[in-house]
Amino acid sequence: MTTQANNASEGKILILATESCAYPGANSVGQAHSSYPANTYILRVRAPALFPEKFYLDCFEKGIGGIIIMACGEECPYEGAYTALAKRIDRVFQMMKKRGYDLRRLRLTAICTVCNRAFLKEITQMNELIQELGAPSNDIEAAAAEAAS
Amino acid sequence: MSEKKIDKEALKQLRQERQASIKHAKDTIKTQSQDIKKIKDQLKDGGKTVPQIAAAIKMPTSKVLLYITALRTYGVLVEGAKEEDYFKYELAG
Amino acid sequence: MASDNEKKETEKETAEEKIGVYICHCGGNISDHVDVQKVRDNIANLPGVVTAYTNMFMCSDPGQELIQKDIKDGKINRVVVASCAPSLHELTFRGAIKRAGMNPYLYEHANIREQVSWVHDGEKATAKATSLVAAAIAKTRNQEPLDPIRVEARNHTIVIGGGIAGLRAAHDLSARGIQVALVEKSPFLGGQTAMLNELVPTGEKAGDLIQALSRQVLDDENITVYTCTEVIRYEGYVGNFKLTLKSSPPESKKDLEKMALLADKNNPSREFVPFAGIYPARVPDNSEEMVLDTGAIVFATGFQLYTPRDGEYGFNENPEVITLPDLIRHLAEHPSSGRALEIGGRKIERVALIHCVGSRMIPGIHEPDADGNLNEYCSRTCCSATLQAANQIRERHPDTHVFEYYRDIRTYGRGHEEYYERASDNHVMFFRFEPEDPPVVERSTSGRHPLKVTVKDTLTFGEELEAEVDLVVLSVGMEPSNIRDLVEMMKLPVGADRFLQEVHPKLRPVEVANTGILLAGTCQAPMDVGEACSAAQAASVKASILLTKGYVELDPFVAEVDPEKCTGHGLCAEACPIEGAIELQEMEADADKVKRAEVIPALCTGCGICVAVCPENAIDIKGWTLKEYEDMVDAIVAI
Amino acid sequence: MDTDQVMKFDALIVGGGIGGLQTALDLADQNFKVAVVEKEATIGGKMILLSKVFPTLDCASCITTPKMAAAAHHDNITLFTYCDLKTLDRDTDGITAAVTQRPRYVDPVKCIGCRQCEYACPVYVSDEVQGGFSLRKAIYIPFSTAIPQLALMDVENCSLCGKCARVCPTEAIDYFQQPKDFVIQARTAILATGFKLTPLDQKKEYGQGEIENVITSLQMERLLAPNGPYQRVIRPSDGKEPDSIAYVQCAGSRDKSLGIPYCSRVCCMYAIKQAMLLSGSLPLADITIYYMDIRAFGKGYEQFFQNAKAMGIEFVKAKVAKITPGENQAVTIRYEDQEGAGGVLTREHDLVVLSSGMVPDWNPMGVCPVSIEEDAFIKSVMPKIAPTLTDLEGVFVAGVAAGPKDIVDTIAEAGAAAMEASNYLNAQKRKQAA
Repeated sequence: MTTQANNASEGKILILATESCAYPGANSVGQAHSSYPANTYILRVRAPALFPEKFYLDCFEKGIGGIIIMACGEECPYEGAYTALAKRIDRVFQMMKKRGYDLRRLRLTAICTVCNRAFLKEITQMNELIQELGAPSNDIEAAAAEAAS
Repeated sequence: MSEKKIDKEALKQLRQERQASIKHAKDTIKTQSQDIKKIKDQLKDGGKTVPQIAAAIKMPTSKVLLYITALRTYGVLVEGAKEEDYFKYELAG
Repeated sequence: MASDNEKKETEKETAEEKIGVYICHCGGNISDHVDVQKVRDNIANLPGVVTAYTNMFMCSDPGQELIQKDIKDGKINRVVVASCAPSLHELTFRGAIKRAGMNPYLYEHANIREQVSWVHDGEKATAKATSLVAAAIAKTRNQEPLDPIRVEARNHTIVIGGGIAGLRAAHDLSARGIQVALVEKSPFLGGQTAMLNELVPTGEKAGDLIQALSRQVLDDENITVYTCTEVIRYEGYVGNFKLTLKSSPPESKKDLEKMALLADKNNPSREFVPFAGIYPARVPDNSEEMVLDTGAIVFATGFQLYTPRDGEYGFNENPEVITLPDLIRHLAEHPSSGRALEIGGRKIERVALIHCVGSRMIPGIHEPDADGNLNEYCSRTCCSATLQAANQIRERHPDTHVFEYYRDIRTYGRGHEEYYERASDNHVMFFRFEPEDPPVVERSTSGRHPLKVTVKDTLTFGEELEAEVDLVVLSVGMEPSNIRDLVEMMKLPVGADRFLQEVHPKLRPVEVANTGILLAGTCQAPMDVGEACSAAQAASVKASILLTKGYVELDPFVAEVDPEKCTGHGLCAEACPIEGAIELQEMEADADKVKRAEVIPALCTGCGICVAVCPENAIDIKGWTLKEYEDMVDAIVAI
Repeated sequence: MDTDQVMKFDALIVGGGIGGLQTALDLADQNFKVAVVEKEATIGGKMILLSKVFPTLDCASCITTPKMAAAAHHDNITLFTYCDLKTLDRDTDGITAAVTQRPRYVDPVKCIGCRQCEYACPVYVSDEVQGGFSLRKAIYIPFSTAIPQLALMDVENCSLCGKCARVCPTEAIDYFQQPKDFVIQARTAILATGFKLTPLDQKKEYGQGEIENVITSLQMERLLAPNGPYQRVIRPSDGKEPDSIAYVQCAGSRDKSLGIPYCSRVCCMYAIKQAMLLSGSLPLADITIYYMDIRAFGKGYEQFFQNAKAMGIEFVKAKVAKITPGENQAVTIRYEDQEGAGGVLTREHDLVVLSSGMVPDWNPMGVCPVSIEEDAFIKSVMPKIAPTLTDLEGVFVAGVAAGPKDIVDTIAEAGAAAMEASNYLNAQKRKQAA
């Protein structure tokens, strides 16, 4: 792994947005021509319950600075998927803690099709956070340093 | 070319037909741009609440709020901090 | 299913990816903020990309023709379009690709308008657009052609429950050309509606409606009616359910009581018998089982009445305390016109009607039943029914005074408010109580009337009012029928109110999560006759949609197991929220018997929970694979 | 007659609100060809303008947009928006409807919905979609989730300055567009014409719509919607965040003085819902509901009502006698208390919402020979066992067109109408075959 690759992407935010709620929500922000940081990459997903714990950790390892899961919440059209997701994210948090990642890099939130303000708020907060924290590899180094001291 | 010419002729005729509503619209534009300018001028030095603007330019508060709402929709103004029970509005950008 | 030859052909076609990328200006909407030419140049040399264009309007005919020409020329076998939100034109481009003879799922849409040019500007916008297009390219690289899943569907529906909703559904489905089996537990058709007399607000006789609908059902050669029959086994999935039915002689006390009503009738068959229903066939002498194959199942299992607890408003402790259905039946069977109402030779000069008995119960105030259930819901029909009874008494028996004890009068329906007004005109006296201070029914000591009702009346500002009465009538609410066995068997979702629970009250109001099972009427919630018929028709139309084509077409986006990778952990089956959608099956592998996960596509909803838990990465959702997402992330990180 | 202007379908649906769309989808999914005629410039009806819906509190737009999109993309559904139904009649051949499409002054084929014209237009006009609380332009797209995403011009307010035509990237502006008449022939029709709010300009006691900060429930829906005019709840007279909000129930329902004696069925629930949403967004505000009877009769509704009570929303059983302007733009309510100590009392609120009822949005008189009831809604001839049957054979009714009802009941009835219509079509097919 080269540090260069990390630097290039330290400021990138990955957004997993559900097809039925959050993805159209992001489009609604576009229709309102509201501006937000451009380091945000929205992937359309059917249900974020699809991703295993490893997927999130890999993303951080690849240098993604923050991940926001924008789900439908209790309105999830897939039975049981939201509960499964919430449980999985708890486990991801545990694993992140173990590796030394700052837990705030991962957010699970519910965004509806016209929740423009909530969408912008989530992005702004995450962006501020990752600007402050820098690349995720920093967390590990910091955690290692702390452990050593 | 010739098509454009016809267009112009036709447009002229249409203007004639819609004389009344066009005049009304033009008057509206004039009043609105004056009103909007007054409001925007008030915000040059920072955000203000609706009653503050209304008092300064002697316009009913409901009318000020209506303009402000529209200007927010089209990205000219943004909502700022809250002062007591009211929000301040600021110029965008 | 594609033959092997065809399959090879497709494999060859898609083996080496040749990606065409089409970037839209959107007439300046995109190109004013994104340097589309630069995006094109940035991605033109990415692996797999063979052509990359920009175009003023990709969605226009010339734009679409650009793609179609490249497909027809054999230049490309994958398509990426970068333009507006996929909700606007994903289907447009899929259609164009399909018309050009290519599989429409070898396509990915990059949203560079709503999520780029309309929210960002300049170099940043161009860089982000590049990343998103690169991610789309990365995704298409591993895409496989997909086909909608087709499940053969039997043109047959089983309707469970022979009440008004079941009859309605059976009739509608048959009229639509679908074979129907109507399964009713009791010996009668008509259900709870048969226990009513005149219906609010039309005054129609419930019996006439049941008779009319039953005639149509019984005369219909496409409908088979099974009375005294229950469903005892269930298997299969939408289009291909298999239900085992068991018919047996009636045993329940209620059924036997109703049977007794037939005794006085000469030829009761197919004629409405008040307070019993329609008796379409002789009861069986022995138990018998049979198996029916069906495409869909309509639940019309209805409701049962709330039975007041012993002592609740004096019920079961005083013979003068009865329920509203008892009163309705009495009024129907004794159309006398005496100046005062008489019951069992007893003159009723004053009657108290108490609303909300077994409805709108509040935890902490009301007592749950033996199973811990509390009916917190409103039963919807009792207010109007109570007012109707009150009016009937007042108009027929002017010497009988009526007192109503209520919380809120809910005459919401068309033509119902009139009953409330008429009751006022008829001098019905109203008392309003709070749930924490309900009326108290006691024996009276005065000797003039047997009972005494005391209430803290909020209409007179909380004054305690006493009324001596000859009769207390309890407006009992609805409870779901006891169908615990069916719920268990079919793993049906049940709400906190114990009624069957739809997927979503507005998006899919008559469907449950199990595709092919539909809800009709009061098995779902309290309803009146009109509402139950509406619901039954709504359920029927969903069954028609499923069955009239002869097959059910489902999204191709379902889980698929790679049997080479699967080692039979079974974690997927444990995690799957849908019963039977993914299960371990025994199969032969290298002459050994092994267990491997297998998906029933018709049951899978494609949520992907199984994907996440498979330790071997042996499962994927077709069209949305984990690898595709990983590749997209790599593309985003790289550029 | 120009044959190009006659279009044939299996079913014609009048009204593209949630009821009409559900009927359209249920028919189209059975392979029937369906035309939907909608008078507004977008489908979605009233529901798309709501904030959240009871009792699930999910976002109205999130429930409506998928159905709108499904109808718009369906191969068997053709949408005719911005169209007036001139006549609808039936004879032995079936249904014939004369329709006029009003001009948008925008070419629907060329317009890509980019809104550049809207930004360029210099005239501001009251925006009805936002309850009159904001201004739109003289050329505009009704709202971000409108379908179709096409601009339309309001020539009454247009100065013909030409700015829109200059910025349009597709040359879609057509100042000369004319109304277009055409004929739809179908074998069956479903009326799903919906409702409008009970008019309050006759109600002197409630200020006839003249008192600032007395708004209708649909206006409150917009204040609560995430894409509403202010994107928060402030009062329209001056932008103050209200400390005290009141609901006046049965404002225009159960009121003989207005000629509307019936219950509108939805007002109790939407008032409770709005009250709950308000107490979420304005946790310090006092919320009062003045009511006669709370009619929470649907599935899960009573529990919803009890939750609202537990949240501290105040329910006052009272008849509101008079609403008048108060001090500092507040509103004074005089009411006859029917509980507690009783008597006539007075209270002030920052914002008052009238829980307006429903009246039909369409009168068939002179357009279609279908009967209405005394309540002016379309007559259902078999309200118990076939609620969607009208007295005109082959013509069915769904949703609020046949009397007030909530979204859940509307959607169920839409399915019922689709069932009746499909069986009618089926029977006709058989007859033809025989």
